[in-house]
Amino acid sequence: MASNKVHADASAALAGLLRDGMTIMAGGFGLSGNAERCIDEIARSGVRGLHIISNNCGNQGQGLAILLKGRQVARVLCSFIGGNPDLAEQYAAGTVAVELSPQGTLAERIRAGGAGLGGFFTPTGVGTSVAEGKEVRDIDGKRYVLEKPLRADLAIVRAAVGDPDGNLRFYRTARAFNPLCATAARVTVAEVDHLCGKGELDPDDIHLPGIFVHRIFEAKDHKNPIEFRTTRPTSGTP
Amino acid sequence: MASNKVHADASAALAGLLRDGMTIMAGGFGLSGNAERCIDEIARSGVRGLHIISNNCGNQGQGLAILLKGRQVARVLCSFIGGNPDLAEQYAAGTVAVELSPQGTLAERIRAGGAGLGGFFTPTGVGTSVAEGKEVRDIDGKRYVLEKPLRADLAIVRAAVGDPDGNLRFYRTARAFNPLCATAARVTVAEVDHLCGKGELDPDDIHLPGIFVHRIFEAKDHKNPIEFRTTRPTSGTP
Amino acid sequence: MSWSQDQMVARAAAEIADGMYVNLGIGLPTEVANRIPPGVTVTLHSENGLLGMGPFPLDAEVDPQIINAGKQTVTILPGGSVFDSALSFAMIRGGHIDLAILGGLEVAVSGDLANWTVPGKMTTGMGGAMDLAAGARRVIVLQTHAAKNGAAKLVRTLSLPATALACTSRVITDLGVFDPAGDHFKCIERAANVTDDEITAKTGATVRFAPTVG
Amino acid sequence: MSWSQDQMVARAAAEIADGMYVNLGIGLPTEVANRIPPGVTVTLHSENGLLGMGPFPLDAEVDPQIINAGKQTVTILPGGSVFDSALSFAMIRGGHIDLAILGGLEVAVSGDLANWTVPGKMTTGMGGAMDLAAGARRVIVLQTHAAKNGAAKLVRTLSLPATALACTSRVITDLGVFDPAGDHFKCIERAANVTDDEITAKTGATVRFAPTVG
Repeated sequence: MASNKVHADASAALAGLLRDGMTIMAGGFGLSGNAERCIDEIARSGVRGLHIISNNCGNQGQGLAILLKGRQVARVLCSFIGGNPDLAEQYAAGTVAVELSPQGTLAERIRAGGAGLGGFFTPTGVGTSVAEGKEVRDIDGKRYVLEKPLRADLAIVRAAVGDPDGNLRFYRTARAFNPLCATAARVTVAEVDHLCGKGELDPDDIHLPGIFVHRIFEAKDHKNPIEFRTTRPTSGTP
Repeated sequence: MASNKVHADASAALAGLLRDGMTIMAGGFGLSGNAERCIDEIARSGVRGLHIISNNCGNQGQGLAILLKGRQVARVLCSFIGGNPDLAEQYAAGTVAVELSPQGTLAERIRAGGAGLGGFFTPTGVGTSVAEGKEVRDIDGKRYVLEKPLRADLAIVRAAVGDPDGNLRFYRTARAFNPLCATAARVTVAEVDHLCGKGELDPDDIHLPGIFVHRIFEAKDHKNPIEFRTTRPTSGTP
Repeated sequence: MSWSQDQMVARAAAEIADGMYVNLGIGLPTEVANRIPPGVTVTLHSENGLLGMGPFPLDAEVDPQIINAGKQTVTILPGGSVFDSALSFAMIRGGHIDLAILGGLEVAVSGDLANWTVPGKMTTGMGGAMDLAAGARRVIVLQTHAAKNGAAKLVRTLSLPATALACTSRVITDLGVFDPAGDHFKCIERAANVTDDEITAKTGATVRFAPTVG
Repeated sequence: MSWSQDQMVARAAAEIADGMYVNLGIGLPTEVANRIPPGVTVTLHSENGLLGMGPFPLDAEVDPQIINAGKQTVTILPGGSVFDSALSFAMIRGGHIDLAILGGLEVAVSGDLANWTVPGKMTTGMGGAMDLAAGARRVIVLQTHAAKNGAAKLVRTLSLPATALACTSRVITDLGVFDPAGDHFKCIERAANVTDDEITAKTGATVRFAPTVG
């Protein structure tokens, strides 16, 4: 399989890829499933004017919000900005542009970008501000809005397990947007909790085939911050 | 989870679902990954005038070709009809209508049907007979043809392992169209080599969530016919 | 006397039939999970990519990588599955989710729903709200009948930005149960001791009372 | 002397660079897998949903559920993966397949390709041919230079139904290597002892010979 995908760390994996004004997709959902080391490395690099495509642009000062804190972000395309004081502040001040997309439309637009489609008609957003300026069409008696594909210069994704061919497995709800973002960028860098040996993953057990992953590195001891730690009492029902 | 999905056999699982003129999606690829017992049961039922949506409509007299032999099929939507003398004969005689769709477009149309999309723009087929009568549009300098979603009254799919909630795992290239077809029908019946207990499948190991599967049954000893048995000599490279 | 929040939640839970796949919106609808009637098996969907969502974890079970769409830590029940966001919203838009119970700011007689933003206030974004409202097979809105300042939340036409059009099948409020019926709301159930007059006064559109309502 | 099929196949294999993801069409292109240059690692894609396709199995290894797009039994190499048809064609249309080597019936100077059907003959259907031709990042066609009856297969405009337009980067025939160049073919390589005159005579369009071709 394709050789030399494996890198030592985020710095090596992102070498030569970062530049001002680039578009970066990030696969996390809230503070879960984030490529934490990649985010740290982008922060360290000091690149500015970034266009971020991600369901959230971090939260509570963590995740992608680190790049907001560093004033590295010019524009965000996301579905949700609640719980993100850095984004709220810079959005209100007009220093960061925000485009909101319904979550399912965002997922589908990223998928379409990775799948080589020119766009799709979705019922989501018809009759709302989301449809403004877009084509709305009646198809078989139901109204749909035309949405366009999204692509990025770079995708940073996080997985639980990867192999030297770039095949990935995700863990629980940290999957979310990660496998989608991986398909839609010129270069995809995967940060994995565990890098296993070639061929150790059964072909049926691979969530995302390595063709979509160009560089991969292992990063242990992820922070995995919890946004809302909710529990139930030890005994009894919830 | 949703209860009572498990049935004893194909006859029980398909009870009340079959009628003349209905549209059936079948998830196999060639003679691989076919819901063999479901096909036998549809043959036994004698329903006629069926519209079949499947990448192939059987081959070499087997798989869905059983329904062709029984003159139960009125119309086929597929990507490939080579190696299928039953279909060739009835197509030439004008007793079966055939609509050809590029394989990737067929897959995407089924996915779109299951995903509630109204259609999508694909580069495949632009400038060919496939685009005749369809909208062709220039999007960001590239030409795309608008393709419509597909839905069916019934999908018959085959999986390696299933559980009582309808969660499925496929085996090797028998996956193909099976998980897609399962999403795009009013009722989906899954035929599995092995029915495991509730909760035995890890949430990360499920290829198709049970929400798409309405009825399920275990069928052992599938024929799994081979269309072209190709081998290499015992020693040496291919 | 109008229904308490708990009574509203219980009334919403009564809409759930055995075997349904259900998505519960953030806020009050989340509480519906705790009032599922005995004998009813429901599979909860969370749009970040989870079917078979269970209750909050025990303290020792907390896993930062098992969360719901509200980013709260949750559990996965036996038979549950996880998947990517594209498939999750395919479930929603494709009509595979039998029922979504969502919070509301305004519902119109047409079934139009507003629940995602208020002009002049900082928005949080729509998240999955528009997909759920437009896509679920049946949408029930759980909200107070009127705003704290007395403004009607069941209205003739929306004053707030729409989440989706003609999507709401039923509204459950502290005063009763109301179905958008095109040019009016049909009251199909009233909280005990709530009068027709009170409902009419607090509704921003015509209300018709089903003969059996009492 | 024109190239043998094996020489054509070897010449096509030389187009493959280390690390590429490649789809090989049914027929002669399939043979390219056996002529990958030493030291070059290639991942073969089969559009029915397989990456890392290996050689035909040993007799004892045959598995009816491991097949290629031509429905032949194959094997899966370490590091390979399987997936559904939608993702498989997402790889193709999305430009993730670096190279497709396909059979051809006609190629035009524009790069238009015909390889799926002949009017008047029973069609087999296009299968994945249109997706591969339209979607792969680079398409190389491997075909004889002329038909058995002498009819040109490198032409000014297609006489047969198109598979995809302007998709072909290069044609490898028994006479040499030819790049569609808009209004002519550019001959960038000639089989040993094949003359410019022979090529010109057997080509249905203008051929220009690169200065270094010899």
